[in-house]
Amino acid sequence: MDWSFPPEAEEFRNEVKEFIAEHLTDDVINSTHDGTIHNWEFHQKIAERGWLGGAVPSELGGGGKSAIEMAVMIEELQLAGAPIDGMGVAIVVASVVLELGNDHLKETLVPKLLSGETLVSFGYTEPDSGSDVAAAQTRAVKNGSEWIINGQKMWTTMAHIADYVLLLTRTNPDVPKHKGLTFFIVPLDAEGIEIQPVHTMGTERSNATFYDDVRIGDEWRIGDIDGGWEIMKAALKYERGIAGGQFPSPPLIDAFIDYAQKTTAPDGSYIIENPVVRERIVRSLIDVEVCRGFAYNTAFLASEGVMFGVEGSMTKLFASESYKKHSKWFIDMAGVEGLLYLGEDDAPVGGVIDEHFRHAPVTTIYGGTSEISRNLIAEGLLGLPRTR
Amino acid sequence: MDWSFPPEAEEFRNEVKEFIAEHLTDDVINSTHDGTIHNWEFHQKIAERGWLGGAVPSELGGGGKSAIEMAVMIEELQLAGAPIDGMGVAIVVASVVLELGNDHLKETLVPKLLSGETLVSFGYTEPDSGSDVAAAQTRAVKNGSEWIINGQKMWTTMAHIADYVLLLTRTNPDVPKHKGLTFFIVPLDAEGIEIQPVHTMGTERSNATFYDDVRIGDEWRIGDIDGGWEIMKAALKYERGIAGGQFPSPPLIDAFIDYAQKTTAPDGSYIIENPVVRERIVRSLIDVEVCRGFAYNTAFLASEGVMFGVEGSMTKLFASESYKKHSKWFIDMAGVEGLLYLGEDDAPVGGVIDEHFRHAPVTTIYGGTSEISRNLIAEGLLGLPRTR
Amino acid sequence: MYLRLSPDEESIKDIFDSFFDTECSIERVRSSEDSGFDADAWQRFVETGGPGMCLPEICGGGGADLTTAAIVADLLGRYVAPIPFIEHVVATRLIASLDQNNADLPQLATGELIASMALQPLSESTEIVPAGAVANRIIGFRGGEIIVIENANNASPLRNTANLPIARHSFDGGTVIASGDKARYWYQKARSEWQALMAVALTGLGRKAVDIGVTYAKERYQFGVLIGSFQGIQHGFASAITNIEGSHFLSSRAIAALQENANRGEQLAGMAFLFASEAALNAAATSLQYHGGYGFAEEYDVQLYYRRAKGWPLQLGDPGLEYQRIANLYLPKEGVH
Amino acid sequence: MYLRLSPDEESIKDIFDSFFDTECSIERVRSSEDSGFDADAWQRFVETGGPGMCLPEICGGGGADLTTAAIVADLLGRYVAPIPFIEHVVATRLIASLDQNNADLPQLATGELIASMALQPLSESTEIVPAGAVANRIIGFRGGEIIVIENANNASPLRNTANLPIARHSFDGGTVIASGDKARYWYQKARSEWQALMAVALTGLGRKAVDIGVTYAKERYQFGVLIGSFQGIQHGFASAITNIEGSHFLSSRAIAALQENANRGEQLAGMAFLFASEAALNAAATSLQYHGGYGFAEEYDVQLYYRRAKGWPLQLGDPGLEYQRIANLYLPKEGVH
Repeated sequence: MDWSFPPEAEEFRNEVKEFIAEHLTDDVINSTHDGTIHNWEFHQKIAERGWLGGAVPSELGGGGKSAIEMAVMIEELQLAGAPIDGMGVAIVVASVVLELGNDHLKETLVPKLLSGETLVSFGYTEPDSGSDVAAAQTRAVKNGSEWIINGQKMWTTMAHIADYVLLLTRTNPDVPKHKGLTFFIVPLDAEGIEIQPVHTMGTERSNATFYDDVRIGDEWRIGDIDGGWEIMKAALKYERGIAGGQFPSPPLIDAFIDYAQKTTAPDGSYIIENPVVRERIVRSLIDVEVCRGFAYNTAFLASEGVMFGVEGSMTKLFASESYKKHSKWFIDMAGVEGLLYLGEDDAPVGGVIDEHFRHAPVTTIYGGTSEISRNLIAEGLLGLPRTR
Repeated sequence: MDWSFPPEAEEFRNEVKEFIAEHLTDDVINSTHDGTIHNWEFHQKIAERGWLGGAVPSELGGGGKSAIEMAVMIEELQLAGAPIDGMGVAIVVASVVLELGNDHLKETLVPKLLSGETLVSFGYTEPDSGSDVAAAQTRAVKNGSEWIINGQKMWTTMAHIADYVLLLTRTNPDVPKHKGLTFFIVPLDAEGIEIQPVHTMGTERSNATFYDDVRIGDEWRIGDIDGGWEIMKAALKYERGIAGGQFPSPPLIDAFIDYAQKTTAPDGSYIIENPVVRERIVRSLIDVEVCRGFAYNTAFLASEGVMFGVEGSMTKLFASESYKKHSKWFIDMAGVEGLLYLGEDDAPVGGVIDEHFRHAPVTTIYGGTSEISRNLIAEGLLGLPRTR
Repeated sequence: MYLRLSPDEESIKDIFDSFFDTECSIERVRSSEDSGFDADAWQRFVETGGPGMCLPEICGGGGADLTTAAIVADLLGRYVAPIPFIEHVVATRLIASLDQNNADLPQLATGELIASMALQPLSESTEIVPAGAVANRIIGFRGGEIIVIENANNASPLRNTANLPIARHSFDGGTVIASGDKARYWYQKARSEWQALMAVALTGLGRKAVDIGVTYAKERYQFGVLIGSFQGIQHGFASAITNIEGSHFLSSRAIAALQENANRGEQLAGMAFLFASEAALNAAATSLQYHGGYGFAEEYDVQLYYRRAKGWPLQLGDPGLEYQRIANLYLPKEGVH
Repeated sequence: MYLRLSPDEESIKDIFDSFFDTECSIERVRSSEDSGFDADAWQRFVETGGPGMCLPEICGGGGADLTTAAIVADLLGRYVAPIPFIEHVVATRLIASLDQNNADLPQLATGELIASMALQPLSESTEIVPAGAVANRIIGFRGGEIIVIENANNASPLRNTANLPIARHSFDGGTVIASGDKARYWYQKARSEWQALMAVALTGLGRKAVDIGVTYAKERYQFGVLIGSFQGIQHGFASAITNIEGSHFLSSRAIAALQENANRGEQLAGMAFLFASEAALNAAATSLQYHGGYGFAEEYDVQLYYRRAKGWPLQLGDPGLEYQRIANLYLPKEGVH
């Protein structure tokens, strides 16, 4: 086995680090605290470097960046705590459109997505279908050359700043649930769409989107009628190479170490000197190294063109569950000051610790709950009999 | 709420402590290391005090000891690490016979059980029915005035020193599984019985017992034909008040504290001075206090004549799972010497720590696995829908 | 030994259950999220006699004991009520124990004045105090002395994870009301009372968090079945409620031990506090997880419980230090040379 | 970057898989339970060239690197093989690194002599040594010097949890073979190699333990269904195998870092060792639990894995001290005054 990165990936890592040092300013980081986990300026700087287009597979006309380089980029951006959700969505949607979209979508959407001018929001989940995404009820009915869409989506995060939504609809209710789905890319300024904020316990703002007799032309359909599950699989395929979530903990660990070095406990000793604290920091650092192994492995598989699935579930499960554990450890060890909101009371990094504690629980839920991941691992890797 | 014990229970606690100081000698403790978790001499001393008969409910002609006194006795015996499995079996079987047995069984069995002269082994489990005990396949067929028994039991612990086995048999294979069961108390010297040792990873020796055309008279039947499940329920009912298992950890914790006070780590400091070690000892002590709360609650419920079920499952789940965790913590913190068998290399209590590490895993299995306990709690206490 | 509420205690519980149901409904909790304190609810609580209930009658109180306070604390947890009942009870009991003639006691007994205390001996020049943003009298312990700050109304609240009315206070210029062994004894006792009542409240909070999750799991369908029928989810809830039950018994024993001035009161209070802190967070986090995305949405109640399950106990500081303190009560500090 | 075995490595793996399958079958493991050492298997291993495989050719070795040793260590774990491969490899590599002309090296390279090492710097007068009951040469580190005991055959084995051939040795009268920074460097490197190879072995052990449990869960019926269809059991196995996969990647990275003499080799080896220790025990304990009572029976294999999952790594001593050592490699020891 060879764990070394190819030289061009190492060079690229340096380039990304320099990019981060230059563009990931405090202002960018702070802008993400308002609840919108996207920063247009930073996003467009990434686009300007050609990294969005670079991430699109070369056989689709993008390219220039290997799967391993992409992994390096996403690792560095996560270690620095950069907002990258918009980046992931742009790359996934551009790739899916280039593979399976019509010319209208290719022309209208792809250039603007890859230049960082426009954003798409994912519209999969509904109030009654969370983990069971294929149970979507939002209806699309053909009416002449038009489609009429009625329904509701939940967790259409970034919809309030995006221009489009990648919408999963039901076009045939009379067949098994996976077989009656169709995807559209719907302009969010279409008549009949309403976007309502969904505020969360974490810092994120998400959205519920409502579709009331929304009329769009057939050119906005992507993939075959009733062939939506193919699009879903393609989107998941492209997400595999680019999805973040492997390194949620390092910004928290770094912040805590800084805090623990500067802050004394009630007995006057520095927090960093406490052996119990030190063991927990090491345990957290070990978990991060484990995440690194998982992340490099999926990058390697992607670079080999392997369609991996359960490996992604394991990565996601381990990274999010360990992060949730860390977020509890660190807020405890920070003491009462760990509770403070960002900017309160000069607590050096108190607000960051609180923010992670409130954010962490969602990471074991979105993008596939830990329970779903464990099901997939039990069935897919261990071959245990299906229970549901 | 009133957590204080009645004065007679406190007095009885002192009596039990004095009894333990006098009779629970090193020889008795050491005799249990050979794999037989019973000591006849100690068992008979308990019987001589009248505590076996005392534990039988007064409405059955036993009595004198309240449920709370019984709980006090069992707590103290466990804290001291005394062998009490035989005691529990004697009390349960005597109670069941007195409630539901015929005169033959009452006369033959009960006096000798309560005087500590004889022992009964539980014969419920079979190779193919562990958690699913009602699936027993051992057949009993009526042949004139006799019964002919064929089959096999697993985990007939103590059968090699007992005189009888409380045997669960199938008398009707054509009805739902709970409805075709019948119980017998079978003399272990009956022809056709073979007892084979089952050695375990822990120190315990158990047995597999084989029944090959064993013929016994109908006077050995207890309860109705096909009414075995009622006997099972009665046995579980009497076990509730008397079953141990709430305090597996204290002998281990005491041994470890003693060891940690006398032993230095490679850096020369005493193990007891290490803050990480100290936190874990406190966590273990807290778990023991939690077990105490559970145990006192079930004693209180028993004293009120409440038929509790799920409370027992919670007690058992918490006590055994926390004990398993402690056994891992303490062997780690004892270092390489924690691995040593009893008596090896003058390690002060090394062998005890190893023994607990090897014993602990079975406690989350026997008497209802943790998984079965969680099912019962989810369904019985939380009212969640049945899954199996 | 009697491990249920007595008929009298049941009545008290019913009264306060009605009180919280009306004055600290989840809508009222939400409407107090900014300040962490519902002044109207406190005013109504004053009218019930709640604030002074557990003060001696000679001080204008109701003469009830800590067991009665625990009944209220359990409900406080269930309702995640935004009133500083626990801090007020322990701080006023401390003042009453030291000086039955304290001039503030009549107003503290009625609840016109609110009291609280710093939960760690003071080392820094300032300290973050629970209920520090709403308390009029704040007790601290420094250098062997118990100090009271008498005009404590000037501190600005610090926004935080659990929407608690905490604030940072300086203790300069406070009045010394006790010193020496007496001060040490009574400060520790008050702190233990806070821990034991907090353990009870966290247990109530955790039990309600499980209730919320179980109710959701009995209503929510995915893959064509109730999610509550998935064994993975059942086992998570079963472990959570087992710990909550254990926490219930342990915190109840701690209250009883403090009430009886038993030797083990301080130990059991600390142990109950630490165990309840973990059990409550585990219960709330488990329940939140099984809500899926909705658990994270402000609109759903379980997140209120998750945040408080951590915020309430963390007012005492790093629990790791509390484990060490308990260790020092139990264990030899050195090896046997 | 290539995260599979190369064709050459696959061949090596196949060869040793056959070797272990024949010479360290589970029956052979069981028949060596008393001594923890199968002398016949070692003799056959000698015939394969295994003992000296990873020594420099100039010392009579095979010239292979640590990556190759890791392939064998993984299988050693899977088969819980009763031969002291890991100890022998790291101790002989240490001797070869310090003194290519060491008189013992030819016999160490063939495996006629067996070497091992004490895993903590010597402080007491005697030390329990892994493979100490079967090793002919034992290395220790004391007061800045590396010592070799040359006639180590006299120590009696200590019976233990994992049936390991451990024994207590005195290091008096040993020969000093290095001192100063050089000694410190090479001792630490050997210790890190032991940790990394042990991490690999524990990962192999844990993976096999899960295999055993999953196979059982696919055969065992209770309540009319396969127990492997219970979601509670599925989730336990899924978590266990996820940690084993993580351990696999981390231990493999540690081996690579040591192989390349990368700065982070010592850190990664320590981290991989600690993580693998927990992952392997969790895997074995999970698998044992889902066997029900049979897991506890000597007759079933999973208990062999459970005991070794704890015993193998514990030869290094309390892992808590290792966490502190790693902390000291990463973290400042004091606050910023």
